[in-house]
Amino acid sequence: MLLASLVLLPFLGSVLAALMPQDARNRESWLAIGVAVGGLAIAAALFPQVAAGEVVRAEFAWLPAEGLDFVLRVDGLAWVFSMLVLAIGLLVVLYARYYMSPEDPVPRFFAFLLAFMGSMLGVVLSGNLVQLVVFWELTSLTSFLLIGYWHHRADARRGARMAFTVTATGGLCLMAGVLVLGHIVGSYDLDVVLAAGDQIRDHELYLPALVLVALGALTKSAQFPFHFWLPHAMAAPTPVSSYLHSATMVKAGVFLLVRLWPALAGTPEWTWIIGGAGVCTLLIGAFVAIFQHDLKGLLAYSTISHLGLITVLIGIGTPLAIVAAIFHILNHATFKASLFMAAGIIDHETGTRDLRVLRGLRHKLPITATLAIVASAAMAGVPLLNGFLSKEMFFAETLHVGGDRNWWMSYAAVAMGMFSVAYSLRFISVFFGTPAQGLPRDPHEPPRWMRFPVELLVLACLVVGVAPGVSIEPLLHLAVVATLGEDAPAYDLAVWHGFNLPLLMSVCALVGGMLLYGVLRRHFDLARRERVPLLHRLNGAQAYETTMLQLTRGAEWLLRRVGTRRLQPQLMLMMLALLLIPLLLAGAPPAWTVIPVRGFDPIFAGMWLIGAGCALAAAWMAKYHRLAALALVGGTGIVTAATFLWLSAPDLALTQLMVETVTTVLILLGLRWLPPRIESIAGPVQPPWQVWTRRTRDLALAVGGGLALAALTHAVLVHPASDTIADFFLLNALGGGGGSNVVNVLLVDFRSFDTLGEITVLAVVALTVYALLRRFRPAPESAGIPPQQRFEGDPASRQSPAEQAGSGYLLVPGIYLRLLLPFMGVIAVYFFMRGHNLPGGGFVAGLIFAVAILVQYMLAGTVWVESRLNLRPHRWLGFGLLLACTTGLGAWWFGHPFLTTHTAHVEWPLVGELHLPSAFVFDLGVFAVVVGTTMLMLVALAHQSLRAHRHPGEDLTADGQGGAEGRRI
Amino acid sequence: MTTATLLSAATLFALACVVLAMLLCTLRLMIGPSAQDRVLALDTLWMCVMVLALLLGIRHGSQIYFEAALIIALLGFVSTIALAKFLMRGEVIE
Amino acid sequence: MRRWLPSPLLSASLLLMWLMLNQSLEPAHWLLGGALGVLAPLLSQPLQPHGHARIRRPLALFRLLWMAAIEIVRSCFNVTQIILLRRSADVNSQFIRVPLDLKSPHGLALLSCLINSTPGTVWVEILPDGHELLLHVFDLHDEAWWVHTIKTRYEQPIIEVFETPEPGGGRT
Amino acid sequence: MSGAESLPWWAAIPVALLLVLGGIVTLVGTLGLARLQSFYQRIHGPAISIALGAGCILLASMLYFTVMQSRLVIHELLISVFVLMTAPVVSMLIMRAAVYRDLRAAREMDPGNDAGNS
Amino acid sequence: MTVLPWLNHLIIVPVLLPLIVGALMIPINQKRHGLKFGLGLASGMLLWAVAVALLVLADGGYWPGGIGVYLAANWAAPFGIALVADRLSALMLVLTATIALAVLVFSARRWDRVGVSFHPLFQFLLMGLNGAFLTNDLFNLFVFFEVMLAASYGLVLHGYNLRRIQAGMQYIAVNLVASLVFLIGVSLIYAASGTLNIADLGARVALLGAQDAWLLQVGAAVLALAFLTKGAMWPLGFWLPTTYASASAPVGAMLVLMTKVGVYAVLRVWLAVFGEGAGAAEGFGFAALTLGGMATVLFGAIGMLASQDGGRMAGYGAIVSSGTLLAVIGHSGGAVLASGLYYLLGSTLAMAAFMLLIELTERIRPPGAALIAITMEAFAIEDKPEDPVGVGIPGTLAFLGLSFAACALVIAGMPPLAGFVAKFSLFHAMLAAAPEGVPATTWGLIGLMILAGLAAIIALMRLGVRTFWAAGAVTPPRLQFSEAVPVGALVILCVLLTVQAGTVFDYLDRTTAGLLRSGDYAARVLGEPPVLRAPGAEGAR
Amino acid sequence: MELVLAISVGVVFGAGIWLILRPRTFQLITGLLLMSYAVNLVIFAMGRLWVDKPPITPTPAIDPAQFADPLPQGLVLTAIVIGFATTALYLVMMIGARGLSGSDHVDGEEPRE
Ligand code: NA
Ligand code: NA
Repeated sequence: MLLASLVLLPFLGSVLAALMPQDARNRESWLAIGVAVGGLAIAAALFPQVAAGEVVRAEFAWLPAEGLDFVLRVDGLAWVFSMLVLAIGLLVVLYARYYMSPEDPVPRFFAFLLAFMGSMLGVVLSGNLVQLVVFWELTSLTSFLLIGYWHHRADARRGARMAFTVTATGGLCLMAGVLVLGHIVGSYDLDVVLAAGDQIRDHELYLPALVLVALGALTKSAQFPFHFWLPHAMAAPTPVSSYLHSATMVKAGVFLLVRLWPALAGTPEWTWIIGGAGVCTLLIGAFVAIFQHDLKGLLAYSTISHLGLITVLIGIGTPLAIVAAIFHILNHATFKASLFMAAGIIDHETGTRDLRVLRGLRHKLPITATLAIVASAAMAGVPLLNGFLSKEMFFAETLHVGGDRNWWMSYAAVAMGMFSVAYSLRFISVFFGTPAQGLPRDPHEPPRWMRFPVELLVLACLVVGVAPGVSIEPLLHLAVVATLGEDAPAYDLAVWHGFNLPLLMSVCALVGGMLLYGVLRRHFDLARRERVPLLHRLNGAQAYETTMLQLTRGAEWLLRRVGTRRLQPQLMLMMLALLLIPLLLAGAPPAWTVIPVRGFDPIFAGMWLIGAGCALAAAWMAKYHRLAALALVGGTGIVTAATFLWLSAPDLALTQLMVETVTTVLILLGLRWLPPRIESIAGPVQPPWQVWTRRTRDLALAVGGGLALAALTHAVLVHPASDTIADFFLLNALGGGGGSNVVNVLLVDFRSFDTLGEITVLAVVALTVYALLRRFRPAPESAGIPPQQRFEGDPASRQSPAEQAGSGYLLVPGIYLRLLLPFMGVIAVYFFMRGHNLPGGGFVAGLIFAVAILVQYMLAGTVWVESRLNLRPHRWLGFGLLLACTTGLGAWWFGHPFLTTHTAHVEWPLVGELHLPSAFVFDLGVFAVVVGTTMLMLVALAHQSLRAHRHPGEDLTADGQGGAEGRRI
Repeated sequence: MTTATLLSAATLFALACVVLAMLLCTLRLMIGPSAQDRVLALDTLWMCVMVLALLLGIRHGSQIYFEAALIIALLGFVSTIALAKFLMRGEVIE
Repeated sequence: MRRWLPSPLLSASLLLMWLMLNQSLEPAHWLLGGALGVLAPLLSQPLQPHGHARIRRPLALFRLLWMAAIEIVRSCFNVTQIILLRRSADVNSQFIRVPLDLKSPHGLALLSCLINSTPGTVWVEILPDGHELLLHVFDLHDEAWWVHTIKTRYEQPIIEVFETPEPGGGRT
Repeated sequence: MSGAESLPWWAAIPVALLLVLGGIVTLVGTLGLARLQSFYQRIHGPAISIALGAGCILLASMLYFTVMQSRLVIHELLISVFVLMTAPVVSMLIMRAAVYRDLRAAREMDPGNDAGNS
Repeated sequence: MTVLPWLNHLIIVPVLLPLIVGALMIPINQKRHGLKFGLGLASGMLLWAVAVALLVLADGGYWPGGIGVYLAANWAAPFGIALVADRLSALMLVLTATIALAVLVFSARRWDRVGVSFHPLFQFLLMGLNGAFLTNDLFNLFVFFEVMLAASYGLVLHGYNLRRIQAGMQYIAVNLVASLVFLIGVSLIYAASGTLNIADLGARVALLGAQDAWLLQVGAAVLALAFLTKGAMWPLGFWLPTTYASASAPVGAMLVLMTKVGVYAVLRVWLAVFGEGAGAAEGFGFAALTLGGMATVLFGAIGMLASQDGGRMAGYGAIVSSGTLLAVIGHSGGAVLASGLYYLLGSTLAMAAFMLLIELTERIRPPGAALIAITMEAFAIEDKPEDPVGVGIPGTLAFLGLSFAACALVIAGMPPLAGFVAKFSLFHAMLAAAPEGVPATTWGLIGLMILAGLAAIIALMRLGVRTFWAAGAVTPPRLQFSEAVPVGALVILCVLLTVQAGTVFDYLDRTTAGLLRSGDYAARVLGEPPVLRAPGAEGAR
Repeated sequence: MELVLAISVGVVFGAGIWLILRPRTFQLITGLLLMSYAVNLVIFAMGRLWVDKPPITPTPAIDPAQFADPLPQGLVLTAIVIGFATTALYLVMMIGARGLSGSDHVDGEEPRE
């Protein structure tokens, strides 16, 4: 629990910090300090156990199925690192209190900073690799948020994105690596993995695992070639740079390598990959650092270089090298954090970080200058400071690389040492010389407590440098033992080891560095150079930006090729898939059993000659001759209806005939608003060959699709039918469903649930059509009164629709159409009543009824009909649906499932016994919905005409429907 | 020759005539040339199908086909007058 | 009576239709058909501005229908002959105008039915100025003969059937 | 031809004749539709199909079923009535549409000429 | 059994309740938004309660095997239509009801007034979704698909502007054609097997002759085309980004759910029919699903990278998630199903929240400004460094930012939220499923999913940075409480899903175990007896 | 008969495919209509073809082999009605799009070069 609270505490603090007001700078800092101190106290409390060599574990069940628990685990290494995180965190928080401007919105800053602290502790304390990845990515995320803290600045946004992209990508690689490791070992538990080193190294997946883990670590620790994000991360506020980007987060990568050293190290691959990256990084970082003009930029490259140094040590992989690596991690954290803070103070006090401007600051900032110079000396590896010790260990280790005769590693190390002396000199050059004039601000020593963290850290550098045995040795020992276990070597942290090769290398580096700096300053115009010599082409940041841009561009390019936003290709692909996929998957058909089938009926064939001919002609004409196409489609429709009739499906024939009628009227109502296509103006926009290619392709697809469906249909038709559920319906319709028309019983009883859904579809579509038409804007060309009605030669052009029907040309037809209305109504009732036993039913009846009303609309116009008949389609719809539902729900009363039919038997005088099945009432609901739907859609469409008639030639785009909207339809 | 063969032959003949008639209608439907020609052809097609339904009824001695003919007789004209009205007035419901 | 049964003839037709459709004379069908015969005209009443036809002289109507039926069959054969035997260009198809005295809409409707059912003639419309019927004749020999035939054989009897007591009756 | 064997000759012969006649007339009507030259001629073709062709078949149907089922089957009369009521409406509307479409087309071709009702 | 236990009636309530409430709303005057909203909300809450109750019943052993069967119209399966509530369908119902509630509350402020009929259409959409999740009959599935689609057509066009209409034309046309394809598939399956009931189909498939088996496979492949068009598998899902980008926010959130219906249908049908015991047909098409799913993931990832606006990005995100699910279903035919379902839960919740969120964030700044901002950043055009003082973030913006980040994390599969857990457990399960030698497709799929996550990170970060961090004065958007609560709730659910991953996985493991026993499933569905009539009530049957 | 119907279904479906691949909305809706016919016939054909055996059972005790398969008929009925509704919807949307965009292209705008 104690362990859990160590990780939880910062997150809790983060939430609290986020909730504070904008200007609560002091309270925020106190909170953060409290969190850090609390964390330190907890860590301290754990010390006795850890010091005793115990591994403290805390487990919480999370995903037991995947063998994944939330495990916190402290050993020496983890403890040392958490102390580092907490202690530097404490100092940084204190520093930040003074660094942040009073206008800065601090809650966000401290919330993110504390969340980072928690994440970092999580990384360090994870006892489970997956959990480690989780916290790992959390550090990337919080780092992203902190770098982007001043997000109104473009460099901050860029830096944040760059850092996040690189480190999060690395994190993904790490996740993959962890998965592979877990797969090899069979567990993600750190202890298990660490114990399975040999198994891992012998596994065929070792190299992928190593590469993936290395990618995670190297990106995080800003190793070549992923180092470029770190300088750009300097857009963050300085406390962030000093905490995340020098002392802790960037150390997560090397921490991971150290952590996994027992599991992964000890192979040539390890040395080459890790060590190789480290060497490149250390040289490049150090060299480039010399030529920076920005204080923080210089420190960033120097950090890269030092991280490279640590990586090299880990890559060398000998136990002593690991000792040196851990040691240098700690040392670097102290001097680099203090240097960043010093740089922050300079920036804060002078308003600039430009090395070309800053001079002579020791006069105005004497204490800061002293501190910074000492810290720089530590960075340069000057004896009696901590940097010297670990660097000398490094030199010593490089000598072992590649045996006795291979010296290149040592040369590289010395070169790096020279460079670091040079950039350290460059850094401290701001304190010397004549004081600069015209700085943005007049510098003063910072507040006492802002400087305090620097002082403390510099003091640590000194203490460790002078008396390593007393100060750092116990800590280091803890970490080393935890990492190396039985392999832990004997080592000596003395300041003086006598005259030996490493010492010579140190001296070379110091002297050579000073010379190099002098030469560069005098002869190479160091202060004015715009570009880094030799390496300026190696611009990772530019490469990153280009990659990102290319990625987007490339994705767009690719998307245009593998995707489309147009409809036609999509439909084409669907049809192509329909044609190919089944064949590809199911393969060629097996030998087909054919039953003797009915012979060729020339009359039936003649009928389909018509149907098919109409379909083809419709396809030919649909572009310019819409009315012709509509009539031709009607031809196919009526042949289809006749086919249904012929082939024993009278219900279908009736429905098809009625639907055909209603569809024709509907499309005509729509065509009114679709201006005609005229051949001459619709010329081809594409070159003809393209048109022809497309047409050929489409034609091939059409022929292929048609053939495929024909073949399938034929295959089924000549194939003996399997044992179907249909027999049940035929046998039970009359006995169980109470009707002899099995199709109708199917619709209102056996599968009434389908019908319920179907009438819902009708209602939904009607509502949608109505809603669309409420906002309908006609095409300008069709908005006015149709030319036919403006034709002066037609007497009807001077009459209202009602007049045309009352006395005009529709008078005589009107007599018939009006006389037919009651007949149609009765026929509708007839079809409704007989439906259960003979062809008919609610659908057909509803359609007949709707068409009967529609004829009246056609005859006398909307206004006339609606002034006499208040048909409220919405109510029909609602009523029908509710009636169907209620009928179904009635079964609940009897304890039966929804839609179970019941029949009431009523004895009537004179008439005899009447059977009233509930299915009949259900069908009535169907009837009402069909009427409501048809009326709502067609009438709403017809209402559009009123607008044109109300305002001839003007106000055509006005919203709403004028008078029609007011009238309930 | 029985009555059955006689009637069967007569029905078949009538059916053939009706289907031929439908073919002719379709021809007119396709070639037009004017829209009213097509409307007329479509209407005649409907009427032919009505006759076809009646003939099928006689052929199979079944009453099941009657309703289809009834529906066409009573409501088959609706789409035709809608088309005609569209041609004449530019809209179906004014 | 008028209120509940606006047109007994229509109601009777509906009942008859119901019985024919159901092919049954059971009491239940009489009841239901009767109810529909009453209900349907009532419900459709608002949409019947011209009311329902009153047949004043049923006998004259039957005579007229019989005569028309013969005429229809005769014309059928005429037209058949023309279609089968004559070249299209030789057929003298013409529009003619027939001045009408008939005013009753129901009468006009009946006239239109007779004319249109008779192959060879198609009713176009009644021209509003002058109340002339515009007619298309498939094969016109003599316009005057046509006008005369229509006026005497069709219009006169129809006027008898519908308009004898008060001319223009039947309109609401 | 289920049950047609039971049909007596006195009924079968008129039914067959009516069927043949009806078929022929229907065909001839549509032949007119197909082969006549102008629309105004073509519209007369289907009239015989509807009047005589359908009529003959309806009669045949009535006769056939009445004899077959030994009861009066005359509900085909309904079809005749409905056809008689709807066919005039159809031809009137199609004809009028054609006339005014042609008139309008003529006016557009030659705006100066105020063509009357042909 | 003469009376159905009343708890069994709960199975049909998720279909009936929205239907009745929707039908009640139809005649209500357009202007009475409050009443309709109240009705809709009540329905939504009740629906949620019923869905949870079904989940408890299914999981609590109330029904044998955790499978509740409801015979609509009291006809035994396969003759009548059977509704089946098992753990999976109950889970989907809960998910639907949850998102629906959030969306309803979200739309209360503004969206339900943009056009007419929002509320009834929404209820019908719920009916269609719930019906599709519950039904066990292929044709009934078609009907519910149509109910759902018809309502979605209306909702996609809701708010009627050119963009929506253009998107709607594409969406509707594609789906109409897909519906026709669906029908062809169903009819072929019926021709081959003589049944429409999915459980019955599973029971019959092994007994079919070679020819019928072939026909069934062709039919199933055709059917899958329809499902996969709705599930947006590449190359059938191009309609999706356009539709998402133009639909109104609440509709977009519901669309997220609808994509999952296609995937659900594939899962249901395939596991029942081509799972264990399918004889020669066993495993039919699974490999194609994997390949298609992988292509879809790749396509979605490319699309996310190429997208500039949130809606489109969300669309491609949905494609990625769809593709992942399909690949997973196909990949091991069930071994990694629990993880797949967990992924489905997480990604659906996050994506729904994201769709709602986009609409809110778009109020921050006009889209035009964003385009300029991105070019400037791409070409590293620095605006002049300003004073290093931060910009205060008011509460609403902080809320939006946090929610955005949470959604982005889940969608990209980044730690620590549900997306990562899902992805990790998927990987783990896939690797664990192949103890000796992991096949190349598995590595390919894992790599692809990681790449897709990366693409999502890059794209979402770009969008987030542009939305929340771009230069210029940030105007805190006007945010209604009723708009924030649903987004927050969905995000919190994602967090809960992560924290309670163990519990959720327990449930999902039971779900998967049930799904893989297709024989038990068939036995339960086909064995459910209809309710017998009481001896006195004669003649009804 | 079977062959005729199969070929016809193929032709109508093919014509439908051709039309739905065309660029104009009216072509698309015409194609959808044609395809629906073909698909309805396919569903119908799955019950095999029966002449004069409508599934109308006069008595409870019947031989099911003497009647056409009612199930496909029920399905087609539903499909017809749903098809009608969706056609209406597409139609209204199509004229709406024409009004808003000024184009009758299926994408709601003329393709850009
Ligand atoms: Na149905
Ligand atoms: Na799993």
